[in-house]
Amino acid sequence: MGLRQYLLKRLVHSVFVMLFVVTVVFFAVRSIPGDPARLMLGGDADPEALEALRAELGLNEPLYVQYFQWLRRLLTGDFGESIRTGEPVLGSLVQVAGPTLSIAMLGMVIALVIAIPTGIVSSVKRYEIEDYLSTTIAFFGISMPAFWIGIVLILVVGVNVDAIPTFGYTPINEGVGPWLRSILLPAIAVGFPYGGILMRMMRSSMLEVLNEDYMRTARAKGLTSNLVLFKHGLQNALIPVVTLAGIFLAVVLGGVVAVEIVFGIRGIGRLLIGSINRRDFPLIQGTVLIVSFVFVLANIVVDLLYTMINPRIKYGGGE
Amino acid sequence: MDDIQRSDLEGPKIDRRTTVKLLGAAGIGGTAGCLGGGDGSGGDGGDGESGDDGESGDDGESGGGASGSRISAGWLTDEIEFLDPHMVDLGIQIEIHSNLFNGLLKLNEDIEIVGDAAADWSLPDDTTYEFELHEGMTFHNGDTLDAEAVKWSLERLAGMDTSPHAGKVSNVDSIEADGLDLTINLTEPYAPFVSFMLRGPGRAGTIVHESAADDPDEYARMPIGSGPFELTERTAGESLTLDAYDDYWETDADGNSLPYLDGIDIELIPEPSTMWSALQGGEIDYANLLTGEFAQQAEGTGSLTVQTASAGEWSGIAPLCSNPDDNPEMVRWISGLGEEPTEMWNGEDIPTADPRVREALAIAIDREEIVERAAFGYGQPAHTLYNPAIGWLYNELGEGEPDPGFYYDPERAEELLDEAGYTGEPRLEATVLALTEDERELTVVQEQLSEIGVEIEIDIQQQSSYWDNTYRYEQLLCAYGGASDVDPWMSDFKQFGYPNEETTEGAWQRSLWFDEEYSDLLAEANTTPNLEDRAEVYQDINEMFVENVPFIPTMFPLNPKALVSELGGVGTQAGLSNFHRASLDE
Amino acid sequence: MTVSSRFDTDGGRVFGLRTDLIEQFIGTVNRDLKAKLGVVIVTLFVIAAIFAPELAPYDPMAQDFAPLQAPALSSETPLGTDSFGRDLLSRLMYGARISLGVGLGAVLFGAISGVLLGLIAGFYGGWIDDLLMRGVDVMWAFPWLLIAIMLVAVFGQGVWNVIVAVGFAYIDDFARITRGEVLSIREEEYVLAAESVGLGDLEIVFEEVFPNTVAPIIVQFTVLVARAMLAEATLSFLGLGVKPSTPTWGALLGQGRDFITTAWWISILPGVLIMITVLGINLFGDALRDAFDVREVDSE
Amino acid sequence: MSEPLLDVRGLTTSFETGQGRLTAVDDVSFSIEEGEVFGVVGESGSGKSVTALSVMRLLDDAGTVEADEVRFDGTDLLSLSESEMRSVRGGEISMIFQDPMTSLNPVMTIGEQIAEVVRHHGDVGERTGFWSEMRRKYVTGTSTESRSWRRAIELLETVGIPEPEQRATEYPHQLSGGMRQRVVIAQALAGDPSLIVADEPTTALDVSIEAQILNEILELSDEFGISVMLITHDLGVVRETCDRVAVMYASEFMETGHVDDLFEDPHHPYTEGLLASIPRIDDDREWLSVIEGTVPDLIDKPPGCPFQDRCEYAFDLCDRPLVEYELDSNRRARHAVRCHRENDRVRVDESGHVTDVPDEAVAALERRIEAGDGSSNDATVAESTVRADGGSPTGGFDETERRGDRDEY
Repeated sequence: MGLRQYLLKRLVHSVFVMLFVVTVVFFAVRSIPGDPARLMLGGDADPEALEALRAELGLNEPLYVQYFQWLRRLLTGDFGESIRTGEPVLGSLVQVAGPTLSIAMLGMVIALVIAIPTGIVSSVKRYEIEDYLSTTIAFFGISMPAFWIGIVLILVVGVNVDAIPTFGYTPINEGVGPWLRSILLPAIAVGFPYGGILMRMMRSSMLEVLNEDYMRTARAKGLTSNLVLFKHGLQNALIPVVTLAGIFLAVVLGGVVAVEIVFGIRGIGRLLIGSINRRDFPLIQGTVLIVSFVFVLANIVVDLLYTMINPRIKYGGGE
Repeated sequence: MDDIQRSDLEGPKIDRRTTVKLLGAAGIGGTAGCLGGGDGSGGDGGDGESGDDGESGDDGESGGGASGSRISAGWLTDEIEFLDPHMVDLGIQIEIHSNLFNGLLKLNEDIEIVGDAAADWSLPDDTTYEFELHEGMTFHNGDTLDAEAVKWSLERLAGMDTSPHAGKVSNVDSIEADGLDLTINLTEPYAPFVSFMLRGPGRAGTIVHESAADDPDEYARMPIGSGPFELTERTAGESLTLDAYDDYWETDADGNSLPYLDGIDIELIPEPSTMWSALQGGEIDYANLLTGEFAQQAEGTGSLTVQTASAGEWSGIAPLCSNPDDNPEMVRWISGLGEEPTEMWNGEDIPTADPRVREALAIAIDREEIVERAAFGYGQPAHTLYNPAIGWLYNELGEGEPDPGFYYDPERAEELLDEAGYTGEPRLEATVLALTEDERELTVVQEQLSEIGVEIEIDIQQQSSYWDNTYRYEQLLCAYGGASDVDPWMSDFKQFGYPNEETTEGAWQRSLWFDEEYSDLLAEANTTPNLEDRAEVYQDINEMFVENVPFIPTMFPLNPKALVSELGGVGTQAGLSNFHRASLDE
Repeated sequence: MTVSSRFDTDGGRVFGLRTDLIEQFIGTVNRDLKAKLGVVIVTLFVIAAIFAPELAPYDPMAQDFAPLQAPALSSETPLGTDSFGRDLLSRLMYGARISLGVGLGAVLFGAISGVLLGLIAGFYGGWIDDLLMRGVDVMWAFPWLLIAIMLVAVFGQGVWNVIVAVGFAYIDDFARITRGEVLSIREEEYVLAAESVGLGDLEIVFEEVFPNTVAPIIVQFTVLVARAMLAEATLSFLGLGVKPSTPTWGALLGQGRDFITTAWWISILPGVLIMITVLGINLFGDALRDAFDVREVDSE
Repeated sequence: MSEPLLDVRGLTTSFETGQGRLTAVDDVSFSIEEGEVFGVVGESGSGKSVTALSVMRLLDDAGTVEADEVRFDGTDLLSLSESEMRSVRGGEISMIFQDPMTSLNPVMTIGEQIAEVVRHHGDVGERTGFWSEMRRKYVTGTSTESRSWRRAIELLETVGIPEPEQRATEYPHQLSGGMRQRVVIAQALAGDPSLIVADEPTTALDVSIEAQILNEILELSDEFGISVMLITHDLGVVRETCDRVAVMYASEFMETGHVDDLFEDPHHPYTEGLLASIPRIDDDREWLSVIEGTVPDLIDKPPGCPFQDRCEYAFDLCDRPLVEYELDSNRRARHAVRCHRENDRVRVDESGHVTDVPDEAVAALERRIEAGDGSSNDATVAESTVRADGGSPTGGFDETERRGDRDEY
C-alpha cells in the first residue's frame, strides 16, 4: 500500500470514528439534565422568558432535526455559534487550541528531551549511580498528578522568580520569549509525569536493544561506543517507545486540563469543562470534535512515525 | 426610625442619612460590623475604605488628578455572557456594566443616592417622578443622551419578555420626554422604584442605546453605553478591554475630566487560587473578588489592600414545604421545565413540610460559626432574610440581631424534632442540592446538623443541572441565595410570594410554601412608599417568615476585593467596582 | 500499553490460578530490595485503609479544632488541621480507604469489562472481533474527562461515578491485552485439544484460555491502579470527584490548594501520600512484572 | 614456522553471577596460522563464542578476561588501548555471527552497514566522527556516490549478490536468509581483515544453502589470504573445511590437532563420543551412540576433568587438574590432548580403559601441575549428542546477560 493510499484509508476511518464520537456526544449531552436557556437568563429567569429563549435557540425542535441541521452546517465547515456567547464555535476553538497545543507540545518536547537521554544513560550505566538517580526521579514523575506539580511549581518557582509568570498565556505573536515563559511552568507540570513514563520505557527498550546481536556486530566493526549506541541502538530502541508515546498522548491531554486551570489558562480543557457546565451544546460538540481529531491525528502521526523508523513495517501494519 | 419625607427622596442628592436608611450603608459601605476589626478590613487604612473615608469632596475622589495609565483587573468568572444591562442579573456582570453605562441615579462613594444621568429630580406626587438630565451627555458612538433616549430605554425594558427586570417597570404608566426633562408616571405608588433606577444594583434604570434593538446579540456582546469607559475589544472567556471614553461628560471637583485611567484590561479568572497567584505575581492590579481564605492572606501582605462591602447578598437553605404534586398547576408554571411535577413524594413523608422541623433546622445552625469557619469572617450571620444592604429595614428589624429571628439553640431544635416525631438515629436524612460556591458553608452546616442527629448529604451540582433540579423538587433541601438586593422586594417577592403568572410573583419559589396572607402583606409593603409604614408592614412579614420558616437563612456574605496599594479611588460600594475615579500612584 | 507474556504456557497449570506465579513472585520479592519496598508500602497503606475506623484518632468529619493548625507531633492533632478545623491525620487515614478503593474499583471495572470484551473478540474472531475492536478504538478517541463530567452531570458527585469514569478509560487497555493473549493462546495445543473433546465455548474460554492471560493482566492491573489513583485526584481537584467532605487524598489535596502559602500541609501531605502509594504500587507492579516475566514492550 | 597470526595462551574468562562465579573459558590456549582455517567445535554453552569474544575484547563489564598472552600479528591485544583495539575490530579481525537476521541491524540499509566498515577501516577519506556519522544516519543518508558506498556494492557483488546496487538500498528483512549471510560476509570482508572469526555462520541457515555459504567463506578467505576461526558445533562442517581443530567441552579445550588426526585418531573420550555420534556412510551400526550424562555446572567449577562423570574411562587421576599431553603426529600440526590417560606412565588396555596407575605417574603429574604447566593447549570434549538442528542460541555468555536484565521493567 502506498503512502497516499494508506493516508486516505486512515483518514476515512478517522472521519467515521470522529463522527461516531460526536454523534454520541450530541445525544448524550442533550439527555443530561440542564437547560442552557435557564443558565443564560441567570438561573432565576421567568418561565415565559425561558420559553421564548428556548424557541429562539431552536432547542424546542425534535432532537433528530437539530442533529441533522447541525450536521448539515458542519459539512460546510460551519461549527455553529456558541449558545452562551453567540460567538462562532470555530473561532473559540482556534483561540483555545493555541495555549493547549503549546503546552502539550512543549511538555512533550521537555519530556522527550529529558527522557530519551536519561533513559539511554540509565540503561548504559545500569545499576550505577546515574541509573538509580534517574530512575528515582522518573518514579517521582509518574507518582505525582500533573496539576499538583503545577501547584508546587507556582509555589516554588513562580513566586520567587519574577520573570516566570504563574498565570495566563501570552500568544506567540506577542513574542517568542514571553510565550515561552508563559507556558514554561505548565509545560513542565505536564511534561514531568510524561517524561517519567517515557524514561522508563526508553530505559527498558534500550536495555533490550543493548543485548541484541546487531549491537555486538556493531561493536565488532570497531565503532566507538557512542556510535554503537546512537547510530545502531537509538532508532531500534525508539520503535516501541514511539508506539507507546502516542498512546500516552491521552494522558498528556488529560493532564493539560487540570494544569490549565491551575495556571488560569483558557485552553481546550477549560473550554470543554466550561461548555459542559453551561450546556453550551454547539461548543461541546465542536470541542469534542477537535479533541477526537487531535487524538486521531496523533494516532496517524504515530503510525507514520513508526513506519518511518521501523522499515520492517509496511503501511497499515504487518510485516 | 425617623420618618422619611417624600422630599427626602428628591434630588439632586438623597443625603447619606436617608440613603443609609434606604440602603443600609452599613453593609454597602463596608464597615460591616462583625468583620475582623471594626475599622473596616485593610491592614493599611489609606484608601482602604475609599467610600467611607470619604476621600475628599462629596464625590470622593482620589488626589491623583489626571494620571493616565492602564490597569489590569481580574474578574472571578469564566465568562461574561451578557453586558446588555436589561439582560444582566449577575453581580459579576453588573460590576462591569456599571463602568460602561449611566443610570438615571447612582450610589456615590459616600453611599448616597445621587443623580447619575439625572442632574436633579423631584416627586410632585407619590406616583410621578420628574428627572432633569445633565447636558452634553453622549453615547460612545457620539449619539446624544437625552430624555428621549432614556424613555426609549425604559420602554424597551417594559416591552421585553426575556428580561429578568421587566417586572420592575411593569407599573410604569407613561413616560414623557422633552429635551432634557423626563417624567415617569406610575400606576400606583411603588416603594422600590427609586432603587430600581440606580445604576448597578437597580439594573432597570441603566440607560441602553437604541442600537440594542437592531442586533440584540451583538449588543449583549459589545454594548454601546455612555459611561466613562467603552468596551473596545473582548475575547470570549478570556478578557475584555475597556478604554477611557474621551468625551465622557463627568468631571471631578477640580474640573478635570474623568476617568483618570486610560483603560482597564479585564482578565476573566475562574479559579480563586489563580486569582490569588495572579495578584501575588503582580499580573493584575485589582481582583474583583477574593474568596475568604485569600482575602485573609491578602490582608497579611503589606502590598495589598482589601476592601469589603455587602453586595446585598444573602444565602441559606430552602426546605421543601409541600408536595409538588399537590399544586401541579403552580409548580408547572414555576419550574418552567414543561414537565409534570414529580410524584415521588406522593404517599411519602416530607419532614420539612412540618414547620417544627424547619424551625429545628433553622435554629440548629450556628451562624457565627459559619461566618468564621466557612467565610473566614467575611460575612455576617443571617438571622432573618433581609440583608444589611437594605439598611432601613435591616436596622429597623434590629440590625445584626433581628427580633424575631433564628438563633442557635440546639436543645430547642432537638425538642422540636422530638415533638414532630423524629426521634430515630439519625433523626432525619436529607440531601441538599447545592453549587460549588456553597460547599464551604454547607460543610459547616452539615457538621452542625449532625450534632442534633440530622444527617445531610451535600449534592454539589454544576450550575446547569442545579438550576433544573431545584425546580424538580426531588430533594428536601436546596442551597439558595440572592445578590445585589438593595430592596426587600428583590429578596422576597418572587422567592416567597404566592405564585401569580401576571405579576411574576412567586416565580422562583424553591420552597413551595404557598401563603396568600403573606403575599397580601408583601403587596401592601410594596405600595407603601412611606418607609416607616413600610418597615412596619415588614415587621409583620418578618414575624410570619420566622414563624413559618419557608427559608433557612445562614449568612450575608461580604465580598472582599483586593487592590495593589498603588491603586486608589475604586468605588466598591454595594459590591461594585467603579473605576470612574480610580488612579494609580506613580 | 501493549504487554505480552513470555510464559511457558504448558508448565504447572492448575485450574484458575497458577501456583507457580505466586512462587515466582515470592522469589522476586526475596531477591529484590525495590520489590520488598513496594510490598511493604502497599501492605502498610492497605492496613491503614482497612482499619482506619479503629486507628484514626478522631472522627474525620468533626470540626472540633482550631482551623489551619500546623503539624506538631506533640499536639492533639499531630498532622495539623484543615481549614474547617478537622484533624488531618484522621482524614488522611480515611482518605486512604477511598483513594485506594476508588483506584482498585476503577481498574476492576475496566478490567472486568475489558477482559470480557477481549476474550470474546479474541476467541470468536471474525466480525465479532472487528466490531468489538473498532468499538474499543472509538473509546480510545473519546475523552474520558468528558465521560466523567457527563456522569457527574447526570448522577452528581460520588464514588461510583469516579470509579466508572476512570475505569472506562482502561477498558481498551485490557481488551487489547486480553485479545492479544487469547489470539496467541488459542492456537496452543491444549485449547485445540479442549475443542476436540467437545468442551463448550464458555468452558474453554474460562477454564483454558483465561487462566493463561492472567499474568499480563495482573501486571497491567497494578500499573493502572497507580494511574487510577492519580486520575481520581485529578477529578476530585476539578470538582468532578467524590461528594464534598468525603475525605479522599485527591479531594484533600484540592481543598488544600487554596491554602498552599499559608497552610502547606493540607495539600502537601496528601500529595506526598499519593506519591508514596503510587510509588509503592509501581514498585509492586515492577516486581510482579519481573516475577511473571511480562514485557512492557512488545518487540517483534 | 613463522610466528602465528593469533597466539592465545592461558585465556580464562569468567562472569560474576548471582549464584557465583561462572567460568566460561577455562585456561584455553591456541594459535592460528596465516591462511589457516581453525575450527573450534563443541556443543552450545561450551564457551566457544565467549572464547572468540574474549579475544575481540567484546565482552562487557560483567566478564573478566585473563590471559598470559593474546598476541595478534605481533601485537598484544590485551594491552591495546580501547581506541587501538577498535581499529583491530572490524579491520584486522572481523566477525561473522550466527544468525544473520539478528546480527544485521534491522533499521539500516545493508549498503550502509557495509559502507560504515569501509569508512572506518578502509582508506576512503570520508569522515567518521560521531556527528558526521549521526548526520549520515538520521539526516542525509549515505551518499550513493561516496567511495564507501561504491565499495560496499563491489563487496556485495563479490559475495555473489545479484543486483548489488538495488540490494544495497534494501533492509535486512527484505533479503532471504542466505542473502543476509552473504551480506554479513561482505561486511566482514569490508575492513580488509587478516582474520575472520566466524561464529556458527551457517547454523541459522537452511541446510540447502549451508554449503554455499561455507564455500563462499572459504573461497574468499583463500582468495584474499585471510585466516578463519570457525566456531561450530557441527563436526561435519569441521571435517569439510578446517585445517586444524580444537574440541571444546565445558569451557576447556579437550583436544587440539590437525583435522585428520582428530577424526582418524581421536584420543580424548569426549572426541571419541562426539565422532561416534556422527552418522557415517560406512558405519553399519544402526543406532548412533550417545554420551550418557549431563554437562557439569560451570559455576564454581571444581578442578579436574569436567568430563569425568560421563567418561567410561574415568579413573583416579581424573580429579586432578588437567594438563596437556602432546601426541605424535604425522602431520605438521601439533596434536594435543588433555586427558590423564595419555600420561606415559598410566597403563591402558586395548579397549582404552586404564588398568594401572603407578605412583610415578601421579608424581610426574604433580610435578607438572606444580610447574604450572597445566595451562597448555588441550582439548577435552563431551556431551551426549551433537545436535543436528543447530546449536542453542544461548551460550553461557548470553545466559548471564539475560539473567542480569530480568528486573528491568
